[in-house]
Amino acid sequence: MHAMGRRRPGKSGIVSGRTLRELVSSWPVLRQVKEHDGLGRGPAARSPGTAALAPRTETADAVVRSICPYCAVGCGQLVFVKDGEIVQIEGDPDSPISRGRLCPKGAATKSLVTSPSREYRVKYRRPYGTRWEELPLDQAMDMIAQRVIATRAATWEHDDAGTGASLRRTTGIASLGGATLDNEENYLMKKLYTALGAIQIENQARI
Amino acid sequence: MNEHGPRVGFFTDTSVCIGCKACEVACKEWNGVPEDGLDFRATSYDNTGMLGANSWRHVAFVEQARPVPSGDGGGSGVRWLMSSDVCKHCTRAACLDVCPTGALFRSEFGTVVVQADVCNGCGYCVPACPFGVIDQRKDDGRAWKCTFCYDRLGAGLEPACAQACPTDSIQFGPLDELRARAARRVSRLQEQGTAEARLYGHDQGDGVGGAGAFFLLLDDPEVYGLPPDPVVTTRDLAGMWRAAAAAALSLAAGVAAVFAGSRR
Amino acid sequence: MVPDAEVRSYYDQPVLKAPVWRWPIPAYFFAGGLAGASATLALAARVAGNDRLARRALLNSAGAVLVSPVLLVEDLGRPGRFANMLRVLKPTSPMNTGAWLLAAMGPAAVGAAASELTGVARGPGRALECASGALGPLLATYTAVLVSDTAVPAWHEAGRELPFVFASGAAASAGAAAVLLTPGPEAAPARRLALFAALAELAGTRIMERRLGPEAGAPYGGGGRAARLSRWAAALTAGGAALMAAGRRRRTLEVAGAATLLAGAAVERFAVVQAGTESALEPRATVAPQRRRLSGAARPGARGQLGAGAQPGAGAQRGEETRPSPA
Amino acid sequence: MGRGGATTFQQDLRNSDCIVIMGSNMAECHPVGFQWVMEAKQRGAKVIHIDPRFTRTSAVADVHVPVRAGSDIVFLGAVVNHILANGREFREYVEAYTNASAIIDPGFRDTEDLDGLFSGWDPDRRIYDTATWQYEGLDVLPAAAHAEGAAVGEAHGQGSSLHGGRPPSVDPTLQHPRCVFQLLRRHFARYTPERVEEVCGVPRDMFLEVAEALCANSGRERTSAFCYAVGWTQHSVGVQYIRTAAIIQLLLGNVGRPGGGILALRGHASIQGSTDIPTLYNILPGYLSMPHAGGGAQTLAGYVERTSAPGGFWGHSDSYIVSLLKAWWGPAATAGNDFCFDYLPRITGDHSTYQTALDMADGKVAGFFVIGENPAVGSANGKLHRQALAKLDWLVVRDFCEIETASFWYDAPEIETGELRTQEIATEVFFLPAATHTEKDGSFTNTQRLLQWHHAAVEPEGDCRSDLWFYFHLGRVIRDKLAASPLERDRPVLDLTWDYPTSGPRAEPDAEAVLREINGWGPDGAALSSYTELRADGSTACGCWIYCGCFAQENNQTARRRPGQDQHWVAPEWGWAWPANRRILYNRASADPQGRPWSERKRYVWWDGDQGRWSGFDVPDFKVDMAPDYVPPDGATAEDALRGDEPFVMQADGRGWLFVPNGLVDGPLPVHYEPHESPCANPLYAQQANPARQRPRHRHNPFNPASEGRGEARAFPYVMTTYRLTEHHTAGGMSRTVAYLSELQPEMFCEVSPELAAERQLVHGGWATIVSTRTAIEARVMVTRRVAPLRVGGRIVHQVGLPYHWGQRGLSTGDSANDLFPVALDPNVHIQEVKAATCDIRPGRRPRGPALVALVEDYRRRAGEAPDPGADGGRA
Repeated sequence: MHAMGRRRPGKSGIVSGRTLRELVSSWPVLRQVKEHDGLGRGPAARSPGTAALAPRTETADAVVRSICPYCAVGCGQLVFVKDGEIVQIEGDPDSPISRGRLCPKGAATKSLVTSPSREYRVKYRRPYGTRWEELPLDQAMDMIAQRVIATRAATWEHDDAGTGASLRRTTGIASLGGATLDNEENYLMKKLYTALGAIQIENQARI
Repeated sequence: MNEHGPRVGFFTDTSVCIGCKACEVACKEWNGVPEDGLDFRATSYDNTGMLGANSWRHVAFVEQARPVPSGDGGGSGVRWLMSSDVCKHCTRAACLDVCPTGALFRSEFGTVVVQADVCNGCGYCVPACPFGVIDQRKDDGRAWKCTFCYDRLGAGLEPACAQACPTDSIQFGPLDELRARAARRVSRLQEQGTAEARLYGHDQGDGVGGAGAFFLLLDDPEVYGLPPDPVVTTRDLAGMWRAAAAAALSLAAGVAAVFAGSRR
Repeated sequence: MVPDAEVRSYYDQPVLKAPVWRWPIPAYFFAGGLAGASATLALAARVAGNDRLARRALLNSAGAVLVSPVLLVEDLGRPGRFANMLRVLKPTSPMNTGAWLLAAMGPAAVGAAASELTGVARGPGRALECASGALGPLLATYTAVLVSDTAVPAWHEAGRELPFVFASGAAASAGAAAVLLTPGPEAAPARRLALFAALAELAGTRIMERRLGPEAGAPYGGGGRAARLSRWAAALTAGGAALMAAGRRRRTLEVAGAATLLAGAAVERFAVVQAGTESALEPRATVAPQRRRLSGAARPGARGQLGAGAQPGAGAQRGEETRPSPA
Repeated sequence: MGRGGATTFQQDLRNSDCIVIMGSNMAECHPVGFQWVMEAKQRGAKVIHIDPRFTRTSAVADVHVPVRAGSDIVFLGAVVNHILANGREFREYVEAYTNASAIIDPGFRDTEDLDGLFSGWDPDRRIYDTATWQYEGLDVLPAAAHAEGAAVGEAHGQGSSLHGGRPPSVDPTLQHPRCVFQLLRRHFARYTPERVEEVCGVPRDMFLEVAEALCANSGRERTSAFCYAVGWTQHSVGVQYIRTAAIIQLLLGNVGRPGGGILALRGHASIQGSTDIPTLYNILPGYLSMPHAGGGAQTLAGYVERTSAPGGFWGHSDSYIVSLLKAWWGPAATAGNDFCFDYLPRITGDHSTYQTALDMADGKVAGFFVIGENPAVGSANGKLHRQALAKLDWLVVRDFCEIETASFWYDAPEIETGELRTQEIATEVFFLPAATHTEKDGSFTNTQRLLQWHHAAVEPEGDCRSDLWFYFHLGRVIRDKLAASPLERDRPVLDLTWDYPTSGPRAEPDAEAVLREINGWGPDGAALSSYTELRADGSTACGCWIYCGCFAQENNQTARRRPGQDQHWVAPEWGWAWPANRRILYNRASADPQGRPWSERKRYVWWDGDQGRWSGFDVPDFKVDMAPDYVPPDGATAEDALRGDEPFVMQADGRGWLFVPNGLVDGPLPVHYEPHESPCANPLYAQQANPARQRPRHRHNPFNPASEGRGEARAFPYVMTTYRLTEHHTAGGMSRTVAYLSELQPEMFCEVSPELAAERQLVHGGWATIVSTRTAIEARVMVTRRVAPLRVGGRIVHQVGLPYHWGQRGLSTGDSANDLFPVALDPNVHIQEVKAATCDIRPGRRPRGPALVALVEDYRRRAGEAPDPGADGGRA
C-alpha cells in the first residue's frame, strides 16, 4: 500500500493537470523565493501529495477496543476499520497493563488477521483421499454432527462393568484446544461435551 | 522552532532495550514496508542485518565475552548489547543536501522525509549518508528510509515504533527535552557503576550538527555498526567546488595553450 | 602496511551504503567530459582561425551532449520523473547544479552545431558556441564534485585531486576525438592537447591514489576490480599517448592512439566509480580514520591511543566481541 | 495457597524491591509485562534472572545465574535452608499466617529418612498413601478414596482442600520436632550452598548473593516477587518447583502484599480462562472437580461431602455445584433429581491429552476436535501425535491457516520417511476456517486473572466462523437430530439450556448472553453480583462461581475501559478480575494480625476500625466486615469458621501451607529429583527421579536411558531444553504465517557453547542434527557463550538450546524440537517434561527419507534399550 497516502504513482510533482498559471506558481523553484526557502530544502520542496497526507487512524470509520490474541499479558489493542476492512491495529494507550505498548507479535496482529495464508473455505479430505475437496459449511456441520452421534452411540459406556458405578460417558470422542479461545467459547465447549458424555477434553494449559 | 512547535526527535536508551524488535514490526506494519527476505544470518538474534529501503528500524545484537569483574556476581561473563537503530534525521543532513529533486525535505517538525511521489531514484542520497541508512528499493527504483511517521506527526500522534516499544527504550519528544533527559540518565548510570555508558549523536557540535535521533550506548559506536565521528559531506563542498573551478580553468588554459604560436 | 589499532565493527558489515549507480553513470562522466572539453577546444580553434578543427570539435561536443541525458535517464530508478531534476534549484546538490548546467550547455552545443552544419543563423550560432565553450570546462569537472560530495572515503578524500583527473581525462578525450575526425595538419593542436592531457591524467591519478593513503585509497591498490580497472586505464592512456606521439606521420597509428586514449579516459571513470563501491563496503576505511580523528592521532597507522577527546568512558570496560565467523 | 492463579498482578511488580525471574524468560515471552520489571529496576529494585541460558531477560537483569536445567529445587531448597538456618524468616507472618506450627502425624517419614521417598509409598501402584502426611489427630480419609482423593485434591486449583478443618495440635513456639517448621528445617538441611555449586553448577558466592537479596528485601518494609512460567511447569516435578517458591514467599512473608507474591506467566491469551472455565478433563468450571466413578461421589450429597471443607470458601461447594447444574440443565434440574447430578459423566483416572494421544495411537479414539491448537508440532513427541491422528476415524481442525495437525496426512515427516502413507490413512479430515479475535465478541482471561472483553471489528469472511458459532450450531444440529430420541443417554443433551439469541446473517450467538449465564442469575432472573449470593437450593444458576460478578448490575464488567491514567495504580475499573475483582489475592496478609499494615511503605489493605470494615487499594480478599480479632464460635462453617487473622480464605485452616498434607500426589514437601532423562545421577538421594512421575510405556514413546546407575549415559550425553523466542508464538501457527515475524527469526536453530561446538565440530551458521530415541531433527547452528557448559558433580555438562516454534507449514519452516522429547509428565497436572531431557548432537543435516528411521534405530541400539526404560537407577 502506498506509504505516503493515496497518490497516483508515477505522477511527477510538477505536472498535475492544473492551469498553466497554477502550474508555474507551484513550481518549487519559485516557491523557494516566495516561501523564503532559498536552498530548497524545506517547505518549498514539499509536494502537494505530501501536504495532503493524513494517517489512516484519522480517516478510519471506526476504532474498536480489543485485546491482543497472542500471550497472556493481555495488552490493550485499538483496531481501526475503514470500509469494512481492518486498516491498522496498534496499542491502546488507556490500558493500565500495557500503556499503549506492544511486542513484535502484538504489533504484527494486523498481518495475522489479514494474512494471505488464511483459509476462508471449508476443506474436506475423504478417508484415504489424496487431496482436499471443497464442502459447503452447513453440509460439513451436518456431517460432523452425524459422526458425533454415531461415534457416541458406538462407544457409549453407561456404567462400569466392574464396579457397576455410573459412567454415562464416551471415550470415543476427544477434544484439544481452548487456551487461545474466549471464555464464552470454552464454556459452550465444556457444556456441550459434558452433556454428550465426552470426557477427554483438554487444552494447552496442559503443555 | 516554527509554528508547528519545537523540533522533535528520538532518544534511544539502549541500556533498557530488550531486543524484542516490536519497533521493527510496528514500523513495517504502519508504513507497509515490504518483508525483506527470510535468511538466517547467524549474527546472534539479528536476522535483519542493517537499515535499508526495506528495514527502517534495525535492532542490533552484540554478544561479548565480558571480563567477569571480581566479586560482583554480575553474571556469567557474558554481555549482550542490544540497540534499535534508525535514521538519525541529522541537523545537517547529507541526503537532504545532495537530493537534486527536492524529494527529501526538512519537515515542519525538524525531521528529514523522503517524498515517494517526487523521488526519481537518482540514488545520490545513498552514498551521501554518513550512517548508511537510506537505500534504493530494488524493483521499485525509489529511495526509502524512516519518515519519522510524518503522517502520524501531522495528527499529533507518536511514531509507531516509539509507541510500541515495551520498555520505553525508544523515547519520542521535543529534542531539547530529550537531550536534557539523556544527560541525566547517562550520569545516573555512570554513578551506578556503568562506566561504559555514553551518549552518541547528542552533541550539536559534531560532524552532522547533532542527530535528531540520538543514543545512549554501552560500548564504542562502531561495535553497533555506527560511525564513530560522522561528518556531513556538505561541510567540504565549497572546497570541492574551488578545486573544480581550478581544474576547469587549467583545462581552459591547457586548451588555449595548445593553440599558442601557430594556427596549425 | 602497519596494521591499524584493531578496528571494531558489527560483524564486519559495511557502515555505509554502496552507491547504486550502474554503468550509465561512469559512461556519462566520460561523455560529459568529452562534450565539455570538445566545446572549449572548438571555441579555442575558432578563435585561432582553425575552422575545420573547430567544426569537428563542435560536432564531437554536440554528439556527446546528446548522449548524456539518455545515459542519465537510463540509470534513474523512475526514468519517467527525469524532469524532477529541475524541480528545485539547490546549490548544496552538485547533481542539481549539474542538471541545470547540462540544461544550459546541451542546447547551446547542439544549437551551435546545428548552426554550423546548416549555416543558418551563424551569429547566434557563434554566441552559442562561445557559451558552450565557456560552460564546457565546468561540465567536465562538476561530476568530480558530485562524486566527492558523498561519505565514501575513496571519493570524499579525493575532493581536491579528482577534478584534475576528470579535467585532464576530458581534455585527452576531446583532443583524441578531434584527431579522429580531423586527419591532416589542422589536428596538430588537438594532438598536442591529447598528449599533454594524457600525461596530466596519468600524473593526476597517481597523485590522487597516493594522497588518499592506505585506507581511503585501498581500492586502487591490491587485487580488487577497481585496482584492475585503474591499471588498465593507466596502460591505455600511456599506450594511447605513445601511439599518438609515434603516429605523427602514420594516420593509422594516430587513429589507434586516439581511440586508445578515449578508452583509457572512459576506463578511468569506471575505475573511480568501482573504487567508490569497494571503499563504501569496507568498514575499516570509514571507521579507522574517524576513530583516529576522535583520539587526536592524525597519521594513519598510528596506534589508536585513547586521547582526551574520546567519549567519556570510551572502551573503559571493553568487552571483546565473540564474533565466530559465519560458515 | 488455595487458588489456581497468579497471586499478584503485573503492574504490582513496580512495587517490588527484588524480583526473581526463574523458570521464565519474561523479557522474551512477556515483553510488555516486562516493562513493570524495568519500572522496578529504575526505582532501584534488584532483578535476578535464574535460567540455564543467558537470554534477553538476563541482558537487562542485574544478575544472571546459569543453573543446570532440572536442578531448580536444589537451588530453591537451599534458599529455604539459608532462610531457616540464619533465622531470616518474617517470624510474625510465619507464626500467624502459615501452618508452620501444625504438628504432623507421628507416622510421617521424610525423604531424609527413606533416602528420597516419603512414608506411604506403594511401589506397585506407584502412588502415595497420604494418611501419614495429615495433621496429627485429624480423622483420615478411608484408603480407598486415595486415588480419587488425589484426583479431587489436584482439582482444587493445584491445591489444597483439607478434610477435617483446623490442626488439633500446634506448637506456636515452632520448636516441636514434628511441627511443620522443624520438618521443613530438617528436610532441607542438606541443601547447602556447596550442594548448589555441585548440583546446579552455580558458583557458591553467586547463590549467596541471590539468597541474601531475597532475605534483605523481605520483611515489614520490603517485599520480593517471583515470576515463573513453563520453565518450571514443564518438568516431571514441576508443581513442586512452584511449591518451593511458595514456601520461600510464605517464610519471607511476601504473599498477599504489594510487590510480593508469585506471578504465574501464562503463555496463551486465555490459558488462565481455559482453566477457570476448563476445557480440561479433571475439573468443572470454578475448579469444582469432575465426579469420579470410584469412591463416594455417586450422589450429589456424596460429591459435596468430598469437595467441601469445614472452613474456608470451599465450605459452600454445594451452592457452587447446584448453581452450575441449574445453569446447564435449567428447569430439568430439580431438587428431586439431585439437580441432574447424574447427567454428569464420570472420570476414572487420567484422561489428559497425552493419555488420550496414547489411546488414540492404539485406535481407541474415533473422533477428535482440534480447536486453535497444533499438537502435531506443539505437543511433546510429535511423532506419537501424528501417528495417533492417522488412527482416527474423523478429525475436525479449526484454525486460521492449514496447520500441521490438519495437513499431517500428506506432509508429516513420517510421510517422507515412509512410516505413514497417505493412501493408507483412513482419517476423514474436516478443516473449518476460524474467525480471528477481531471478527468476534468475547473475553480473554489474562495471566493476572483479568477478564478483558474484545469487540468484533469486522465481519468474518467466507466460511470463517467463531468457535462460539461452531459449538452453538453443532449443539443445535445434534439436538435437532436427537429430538425424537427416547434414549436415557440423550436426555442430558436434550435437557440442556441451549437457547442463546443469535443475530446477523451468519446467526452468530450473543457472546454476552453466554457471559451472563457464566455470571449467573438469582431466583428473579437478575444477574448476581457475588458468589456469596449463590444458594444450594436451586434458586440460583451460575456457569462458573469464581466468575460470578463479571456481569453484575446487568452490564459487562469485563468490557470496562476506564483509562489507566484516570484511576489509581491498581486500576480496578479496567476489565474485571476473578474472584470479585480482586487484584492481589490473600491481601488480608498485607496487614498484621491486628489489621494494621505491616508498614507504611507496603500499605495495601487494612482494617478500618471506625467503619468496621476492611478497606484499601484493592477489594479485600476477606469477609469485609469480619474484624481482625473475630474468633469463630463452635459449629461455625465455611468462611465463618475462619478467624479474623487467617488470610488464606480458601484453606480449611485459613493459613498458607508450608507443608501440604493433602492435594499433591508426589509429596507434602518439594524434593530434588533428576529429570526423567538426565545425564547425572541424583546426588542427594538414591531415588533418581520423581517416583510418582508418569512415564507411559508405548511403542511410540521410547525413553533415553536414564544415567545407567551412577555412570554416564554414553549415547545421549547432553542436556537439551526447549524455549520460546519473542518473535514467534508457541508452535508457530500464529507467527510462521506472518511475514514480518518470520523474517525476524526465519529458520530453526540450536544454541550451543563454543566448547560443545569444538567437541562435536559444529560450525557456527552451519547445520547440526540433534538425536534422541524418538527421532532426529536438523537445525542451523548458533555458537554462543550464552549457553554455558556447567560444572556439575565434578564433570562438565553441555546444554543444547532448542526453540520449538517450527514445523513444515507457513512462510518459515523447519523441524519441530518437540519431536525429540518423550511423554514424561508431572503427576499432579500431567504437564510434559520438555525443559530437560538428554540428546546427542552431530554436525551436518539430518538424513532424509527412510535413512532417518535407520539413524534413530541405530541410536536406540547403541543406547541399549534399558530393561525398564526410564528405570529409576537405583530404585524402581
